[in-house]
Amino acid sequence: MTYLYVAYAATWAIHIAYLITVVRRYSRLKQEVEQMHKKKS
Amino acid sequence: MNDPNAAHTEAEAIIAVANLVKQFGRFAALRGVSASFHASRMYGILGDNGAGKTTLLRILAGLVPPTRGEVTILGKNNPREVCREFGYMAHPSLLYDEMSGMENLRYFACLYGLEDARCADIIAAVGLDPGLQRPVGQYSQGMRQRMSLARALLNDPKILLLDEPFSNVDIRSAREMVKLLARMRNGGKTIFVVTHQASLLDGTADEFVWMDSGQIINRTPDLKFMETA
Amino acid sequence: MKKAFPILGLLTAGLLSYALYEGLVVAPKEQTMGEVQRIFYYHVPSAWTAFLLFFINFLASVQYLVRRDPKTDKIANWVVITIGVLTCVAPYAIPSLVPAGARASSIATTGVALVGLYFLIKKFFSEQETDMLALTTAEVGVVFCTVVLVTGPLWARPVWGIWWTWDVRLTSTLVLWLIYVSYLVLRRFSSSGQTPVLAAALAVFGALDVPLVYFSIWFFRTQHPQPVIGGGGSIDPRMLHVLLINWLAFLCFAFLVCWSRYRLERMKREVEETQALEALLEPRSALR
Amino acid sequence: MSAAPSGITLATLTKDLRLEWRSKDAINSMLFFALLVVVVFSFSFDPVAEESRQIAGGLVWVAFLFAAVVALNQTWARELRNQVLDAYRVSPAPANSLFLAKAMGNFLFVGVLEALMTPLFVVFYKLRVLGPAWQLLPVAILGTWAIVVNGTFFAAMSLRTRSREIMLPLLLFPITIPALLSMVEATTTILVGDPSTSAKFWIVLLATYDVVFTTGCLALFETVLHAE
Repeated sequence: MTYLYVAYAATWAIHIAYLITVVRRYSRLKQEVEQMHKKKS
Repeated sequence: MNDPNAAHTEAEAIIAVANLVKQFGRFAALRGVSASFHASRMYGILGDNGAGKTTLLRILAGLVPPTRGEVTILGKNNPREVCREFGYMAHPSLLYDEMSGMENLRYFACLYGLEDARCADIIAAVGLDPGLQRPVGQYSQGMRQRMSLARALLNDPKILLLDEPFSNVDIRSAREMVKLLARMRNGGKTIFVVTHQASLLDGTADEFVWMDSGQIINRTPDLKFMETA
Repeated sequence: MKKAFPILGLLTAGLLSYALYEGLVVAPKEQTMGEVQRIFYYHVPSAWTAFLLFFINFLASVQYLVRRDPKTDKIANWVVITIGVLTCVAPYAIPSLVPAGARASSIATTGVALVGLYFLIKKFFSEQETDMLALTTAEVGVVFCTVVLVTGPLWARPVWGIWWTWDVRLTSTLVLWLIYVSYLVLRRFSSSGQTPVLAAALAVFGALDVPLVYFSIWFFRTQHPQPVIGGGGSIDPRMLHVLLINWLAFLCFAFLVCWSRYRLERMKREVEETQALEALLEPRSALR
Repeated sequence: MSAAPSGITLATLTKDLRLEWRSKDAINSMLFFALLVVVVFSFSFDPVAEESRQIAGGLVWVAFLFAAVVALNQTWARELRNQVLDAYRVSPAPANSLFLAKAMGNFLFVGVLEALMTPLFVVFYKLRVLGPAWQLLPVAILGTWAIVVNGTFFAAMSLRTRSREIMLPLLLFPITIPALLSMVEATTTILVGDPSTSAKFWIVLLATYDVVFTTGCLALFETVLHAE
């Protein structure tokens, strides 16, 4: 039985890890956009 | 960018570029170049390093696609379609070091479907000995430039794109090359010469195109502009 | 538009938990393997989703290469249509083509669906956007593939006591994973201005490789039989029902992940675009 | 009126062979490398006669693959040295002629390496072919072409990337897995000479692989060559 839960946990661990990288890239991009606006104005 | 009115408009422009932009990431090599060039004319393209001279030449030769803008050569807007009419010479020799000049040209002649006799005439025309067996790798820099010019002239192209043909060439042979190019220009070819030795072209070139940081800043019939810059 | 994302997110979360509940509780216990067999409800849907994503990547890459020139674009349209017609006609005309356990109608419908997908992408995505779509589906596809390659051995271990079996489907998924990781590596390392073209060419090569991979490993397996993950043959209808629910849930989840990754990619390119434009305007005094 | 594409292919091929024959530096270093690969493999796998026949197929082909990859990395070296590739790209000569000439050149080059490595393998592993030995020829030819045609294509593709040497195997190996599997299985079946199975399926698969990827390369090479 434990293999079942390990498999489910592993699945979501991988998906969440990927989503975290996407979110982090998103926030880094957001900062860059703000800097550009600040620099321009 | 005003396109200074080309005085002689009898020959319709065979090359026209409209707001040409080329960017490598954020570096803007060309920032909107618009110009038109006419047949049987020699253009000296001058400017500091990084002015975009080489990029412009490579775009005309069809080696690099522009980021934005139009290139119309001999009526076609894709340079690849008229590549038979191009002669291209770059900083590197574009020749195989291990082969002799004649062997190199014979190979390139085959690419254009020309016979071997043509190679000997062209080598002689640039003032080299066709019978020279030494591989190009052992040529002096000046000889290698002239052999590279021979390769560019091989297919009798309508348009010659020469990137610093006179670098490392002694004054006497450079002047000979200019005379040869002048004869070709009179024969109807359009010649673009990117060079830092503008004085060599003084009195021969029809027009000097001054480029700076990716734009054409002026086009003058002679080198007067140089003193004021 | 912005509001739709959280709503869809909630809906998908609900669907996923319902599917999890189905898989864990409602689905009947498999006689031989017991509870462990329930990994099946995550393993197989992830694999199908990954294959679908890679197929979309293939379609997007073909379109990116083909739509660069109107002539080839028209030819490609006709080729796709003929393939669609073929997949409809062939199974009925030549019954022997239909593999065991599959019905002719299911092949025909998938054929039509895939052709429909091609024209759907063509309608909704401009030429540049197909490249973004290709990148997105490849990246998310690799994530799902990793899930399959992790849950596979976790399933094989308790059942056959070995971590890895050269099972046809699992090995094909591994090779597919390798191909698309090399695709992502190429995109990262490419220094040419035309990275999308190179990536599209590699994607087409990768997709051409898939059937060959499958057949070579299938024949390899018939010569050296080994346990087969998930057991082939017929499947208890109730299990199939739970499987399809799980697949639907994973498809929605994949759709959301792709959508956000796509929006990230589009934003990244817009930022690059504006930075390039700025670089274009301010004079390069630095060089003087 | 540019020359016939086949004429250009022939000219490019003879030019490459002449350059290779004249300098011979690449072929000598590659032959020595192939010898090293064989010796290293023979040290690391030193089985008894019977076992050797089982794994020899795999060993031979993996050794060939490594020697081929190192050779394929050199495919465009000469064209890059003086940017001669630009001269070709500006000329009206079709890109596929260049590709076919380079692929055939590589095929001969890798073929020579294999011709040297095979006898060494036979000696080191005391191999005797039990099955139909003549079938080894189509397997070798189709297999080498499978590695070389994709290798030349991906070598051209990796010209446009930063770390060029490592990029080629990364792109080539995943795509070559089915061909490699077919080659290894076919060779092992032939070596072992097991009457029940035959290498026919693998040879047919290799042939399909070659046809599919040769057409793919010819269709896409022009785009990749000009993708600066």
